[in-house]
Amino acid sequence: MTASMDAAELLRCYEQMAIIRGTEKAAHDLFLAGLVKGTTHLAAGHEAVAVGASSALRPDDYVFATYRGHHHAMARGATPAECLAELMSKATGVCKAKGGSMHLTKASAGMLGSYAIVGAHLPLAAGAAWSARLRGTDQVAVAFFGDGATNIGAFHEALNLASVWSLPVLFICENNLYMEYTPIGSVTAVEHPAADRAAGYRLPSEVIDGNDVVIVADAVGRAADRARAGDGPTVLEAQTYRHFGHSRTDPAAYRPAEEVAQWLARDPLDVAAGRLTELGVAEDEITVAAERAAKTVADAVTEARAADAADPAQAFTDVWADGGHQWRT
Amino acid sequence: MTASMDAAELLRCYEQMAIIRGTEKAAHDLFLAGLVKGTTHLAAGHEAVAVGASSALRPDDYVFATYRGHHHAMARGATPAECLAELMSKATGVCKAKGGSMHLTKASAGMLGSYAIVGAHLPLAAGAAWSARLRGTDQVAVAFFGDGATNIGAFHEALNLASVWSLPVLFICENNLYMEYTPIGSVTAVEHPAADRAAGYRLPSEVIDGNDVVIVADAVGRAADRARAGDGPTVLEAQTYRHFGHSRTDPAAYRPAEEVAQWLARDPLDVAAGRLTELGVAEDEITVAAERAAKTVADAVTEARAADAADPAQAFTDVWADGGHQWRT
Amino acid sequence: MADLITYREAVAEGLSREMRRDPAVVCLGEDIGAAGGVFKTTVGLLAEFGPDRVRDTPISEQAIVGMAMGAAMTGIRPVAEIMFSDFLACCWDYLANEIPKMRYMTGGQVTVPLVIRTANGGGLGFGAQHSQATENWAAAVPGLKVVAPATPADVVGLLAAAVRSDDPVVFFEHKGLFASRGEAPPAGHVVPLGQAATVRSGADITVVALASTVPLALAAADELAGSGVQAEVIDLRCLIPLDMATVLASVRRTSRLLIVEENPYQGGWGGTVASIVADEGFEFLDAPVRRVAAACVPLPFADALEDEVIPTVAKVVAAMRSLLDY
Amino acid sequence: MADLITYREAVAEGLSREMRRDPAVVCLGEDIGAAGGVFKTTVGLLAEFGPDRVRDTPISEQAIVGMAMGAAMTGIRPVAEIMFSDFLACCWDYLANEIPKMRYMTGGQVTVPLVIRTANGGGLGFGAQHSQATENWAAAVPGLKVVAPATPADVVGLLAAAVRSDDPVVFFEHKGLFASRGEAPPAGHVVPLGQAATVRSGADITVVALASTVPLALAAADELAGSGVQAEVIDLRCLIPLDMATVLASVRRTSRLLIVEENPYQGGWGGTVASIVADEGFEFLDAPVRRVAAACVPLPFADALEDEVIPTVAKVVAAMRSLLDY
Ligand SMILES: Cc1ncc(C[n+]2csc(CCOP(=O)(O)OP(=O)(O)O)c2C)c(N)n1
Ligand SMILES: Cc1ncc(C[n+]2csc(CCOP(=O)(O)OP(=O)(O)O)c2C)c(N)n1
Ligand SMILES: [Mg+2]
Ligand SMILES: [Mg+2]
Repeated sequence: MTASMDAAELLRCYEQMAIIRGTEKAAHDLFLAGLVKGTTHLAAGHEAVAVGASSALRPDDYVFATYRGHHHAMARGATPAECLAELMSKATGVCKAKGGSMHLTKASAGMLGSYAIVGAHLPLAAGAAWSARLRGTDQVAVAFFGDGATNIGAFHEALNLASVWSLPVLFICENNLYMEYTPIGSVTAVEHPAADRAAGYRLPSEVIDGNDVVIVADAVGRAADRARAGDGPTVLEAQTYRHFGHSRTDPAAYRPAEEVAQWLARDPLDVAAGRLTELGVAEDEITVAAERAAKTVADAVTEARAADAADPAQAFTDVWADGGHQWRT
Repeated sequence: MTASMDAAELLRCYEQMAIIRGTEKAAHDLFLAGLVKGTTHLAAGHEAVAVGASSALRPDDYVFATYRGHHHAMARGATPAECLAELMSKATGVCKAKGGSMHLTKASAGMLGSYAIVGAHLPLAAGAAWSARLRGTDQVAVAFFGDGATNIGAFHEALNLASVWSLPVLFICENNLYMEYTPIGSVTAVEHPAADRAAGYRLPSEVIDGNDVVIVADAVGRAADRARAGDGPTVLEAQTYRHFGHSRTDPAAYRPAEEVAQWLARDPLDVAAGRLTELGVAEDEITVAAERAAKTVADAVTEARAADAADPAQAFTDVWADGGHQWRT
Repeated sequence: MADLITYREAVAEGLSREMRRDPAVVCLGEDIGAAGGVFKTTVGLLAEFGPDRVRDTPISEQAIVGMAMGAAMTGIRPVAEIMFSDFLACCWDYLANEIPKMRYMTGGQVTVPLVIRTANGGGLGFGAQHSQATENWAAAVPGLKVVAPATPADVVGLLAAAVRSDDPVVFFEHKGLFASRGEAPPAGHVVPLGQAATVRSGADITVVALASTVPLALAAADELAGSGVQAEVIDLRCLIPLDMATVLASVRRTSRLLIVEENPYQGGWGGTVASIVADEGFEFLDAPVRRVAAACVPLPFADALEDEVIPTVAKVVAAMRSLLDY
Repeated sequence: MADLITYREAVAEGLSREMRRDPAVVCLGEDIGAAGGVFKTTVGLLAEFGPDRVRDTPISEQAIVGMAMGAAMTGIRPVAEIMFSDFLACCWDYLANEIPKMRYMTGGQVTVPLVIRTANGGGLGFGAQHSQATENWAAAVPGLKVVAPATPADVVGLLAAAVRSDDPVVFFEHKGLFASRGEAPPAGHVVPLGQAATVRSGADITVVALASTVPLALAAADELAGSGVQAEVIDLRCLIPLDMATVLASVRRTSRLLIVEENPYQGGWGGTVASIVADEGFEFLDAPVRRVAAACVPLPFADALEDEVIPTVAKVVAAMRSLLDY
């Protein structure tokens, strides 16, 4: 059983969340400035899920995320600069500008990808957990996914097989009440799309406050301990909310104003700040952390802007393990 | 609520089951005689599920079955002769010898197909139920599937959507304890692969004796009444057993002898005969029904043997609704 | 001249015309109702036809297409939307094994009159899992009809034919064309499936194109017209049925063939067209049959890289020149 | 002469050789353990390597292939079995969108060294959903290597290369060849991916074949040898990498090309081969490029009907004659 985090760790998490928030804000501004192309799915509002989980996981554990994955990439160690560079199609992008916002990956930090086909990565996380077992390590694998992913076939197949093989994998649903523009409640037979399905796979589950980084860290810590102990998978349903629309083109007009207001009032950064104060951390310590975060983001923007554009020749590398793309003689 | 069947209906069901049993026995013999090609999946032992369900359903209801579907085709009205002719590649086959054993279909009787991709037909049944709703009829659709189908994605997607739209569809699992050669218990997280999943879709479920035609008819009748009343889908798990291997090439050596013996002792034909006796039906009435069934099968074999072989030109018909196969000019 | 509508508007227009005409036509898919579709191609349908005929679904591609099939087998004419054509892979069993085979396997007992609409193709910087041109996947499956319109009028006319078809149709709407404008088609406009359109006449070279590559081919033809080359541009409109009669008749006149497709060269639809011409049109040819196709790599995110991979006017012009200089 | 083994036995032999060599190689699939596989291609593996390395799965094709991918990304070399190649459609998202794109999308951060084995093809009367030749599906996806052996020795040698490859490989085992016999390969036998085999030399016509069509092409060549025709038969062995150098060099000598494939003509792999030859080999050709492919219909159950649809020796002989008489 992992102990609840101390003030120092909580302050680190607060700063990490502020960095993620600031980096996404910068990405949004760069998009408006025409410097970010394609589409982006901001995780603003979800930061506590990623930072809390990473705080409870080990560096050698594996994380699999969705196209809404900026927070997971950075929480696991991708730098704001290499993430922004990716979105800006720069040569220094974390994926060489070949993946983009929807596919941020930092394999060296165990962040094994952001997947843009809903639900597809749940079996992958189970497979990574199986691999850990086969290699005799006690690593765990974690799949983060949205509420909408709970109604697709891959979810069902992954949870059943992970349970039968008792794999060290965590299935963590970031339930933000909506799919793209449609409420999850209108297309799902049960109230808690992930947690209420767990029993069908004989798996334990918990519905938790996804906006409280400490609650997330504790729940993930417990689940990871179970997994490492050989007790199999856990389903966690973290209740959270996205501060913006589904993607950059979405004003999110379909969300009732009171609902939005109520959730903005539970901003994970404010919740963490409140906890810090409770723990006796001085107001200015928190301010200093926020300022450090702002500086980190500002430096990242400068670095990403200064980086070279991706070389078009890169379009023809990395198809095969030999680095090339030759498919015929 | 459908009333439990009377002696006359039970006797009809008994005879129907005997016809199915005899027709499959004949198919097996014809296979050994080299007159049936490809593969066959005998339903021997499952007859009560098909005949009981058909007894409770209406002629205008829809049934979707699997590659193990001889019993459903005949229970819905496909004649033994046209089924045997199909297996024997005759022109008079119920699918013109283009489908074969795995795809027996009798659309005119609401038997909308036998599907050989595990689980694929569950969404189809939901769609037929949706269609009935859209057309303002009170038809119900039924998907029969095996225990193994409960671990594939299409099962999950179909049950969730059918529940959310409260469709008039029945999901009936024929749990015969095995997939091909592997016990379902070894690859499924819950004890009852279908019934124990129902709650995850907020659906009612029942585990029933699939070898007792009366119990099946009553359960299906109740579920159909609910569906027609607009109360949505029901999951039924009928416990049964196949008397032979998975398919013609399988001696089923993986099944413990005691298990086989115990189930053979609960042959659905014997169970029905016992009930008939309880209802005061005379022994010779039952014998006469059995003899009629044997005669029906013998005539069917004669008819199928006498039929012309399928015309090779038929390979190029029925691709398109216009009857042809032209894909280019 | 007639008023203009966008390709995007044409989809909603085509759908509503058919839904007004036939009450058996219903739509289902993700976010197609209140949201009007993520590409705004179903705007107005919920308001006009109501929630029974315009249904939002969960993220369940197999259930969407599988339910459409079951409904189509029992008297309904469903139009199912799969948001991005890449996601056809999530319900491929239905497109490859169920829908196209049902009629044949049952000896003609059952028909499956449905349409699967999907947003196809690249050029928007959506990355490897949201940018593929997958019409070749469907064109490789006997039993499916495959449509890919290039203009708003064709969207309406081909959608009408697709919805009225008793055969299953996969209808590819190109993401890169949604914002393009064209003449609004008259009432009752129907374009029969399987008839290519010769959108530019010329005697020097035949350029066969589809959907997004039609404007590329036309731009390239215009560019070469400057140097006195008269190129004939054929918009196939459909891959199945495939109008080879129009292609072969054109090559007979021009003796030169360039195929421009967004599919990767490996397994792209151009291979089937090229092989038919290399067989049945062999004697017409005065030059090699050439294909401008996507490079055989996944689609990269950065637009500078994506341009390297997908067909461009410059690549088409260069290929045309190489054949003309042959 | 060396002892003979069946193609079926060669699969188990090839797998066990690699599992002995490298402890990171594991197998998963339906009924592959105690049952030894429904085609008996994994007989003996469970006994030798135990349940941790030879795992039976539920009927969950997406989980089978998806877990193999996750394991391959983290230090394991999984060999996943998809029982019939038709069922690849049930996990197509993994083959089309995940496995082949992961390395590219991440800028080379991740490799996916896995093998997906599957029983492919028709001729056994299994009907429309269990008889398809689907190697063209995989060959249309950049990022996958595609192998389809024709002999027991190639099964062992190509499986060794596939398992050792750091790239994902789809390995098509032909159902119609399982019972065929051939020489047992020596220890350490490895056949590099992407090298076609010229299995019969001749100067009059080039016949390109793969897997089940190799014996058809050889039989047809023998038949025509009677009338003095010397046909060259090339077994491609792999579709990706595609050994066009061998094909083009042969056509340069023979000036005639026939392609024999089990895929339907629409979208079959032969279209890609034909289009390359019609472009780069145009000057070599003295006759049309022709393809003997499966008819564009689903596969019927009755064998008399199935023979009408798939390639046969008679069809190959007739096509060869038509090109030789040209
Ligand atoms: C298989 C598949 N279907 C549809 C989509 C399109 N799509 C992208 S995100 C999304 C909504 C996902 O909602 P949810 O799982 O709740 O995640 P969230 O976006 O709320 O984080 C949809 C439908 C997709 N990417 N993949
Ligand atoms: C998607 C898919 N995977 C695998 C198969 C091969 N297969 C055919 S029957 C079968 C076992 C099915 O078991 P179950 O659902 O219990 O039905 P039963 O055969 O026992 O009636 C399998 C694995 C298939 N047909 N479809
Ligand atoms: Mg959500
Ligand atoms: Mg079973």
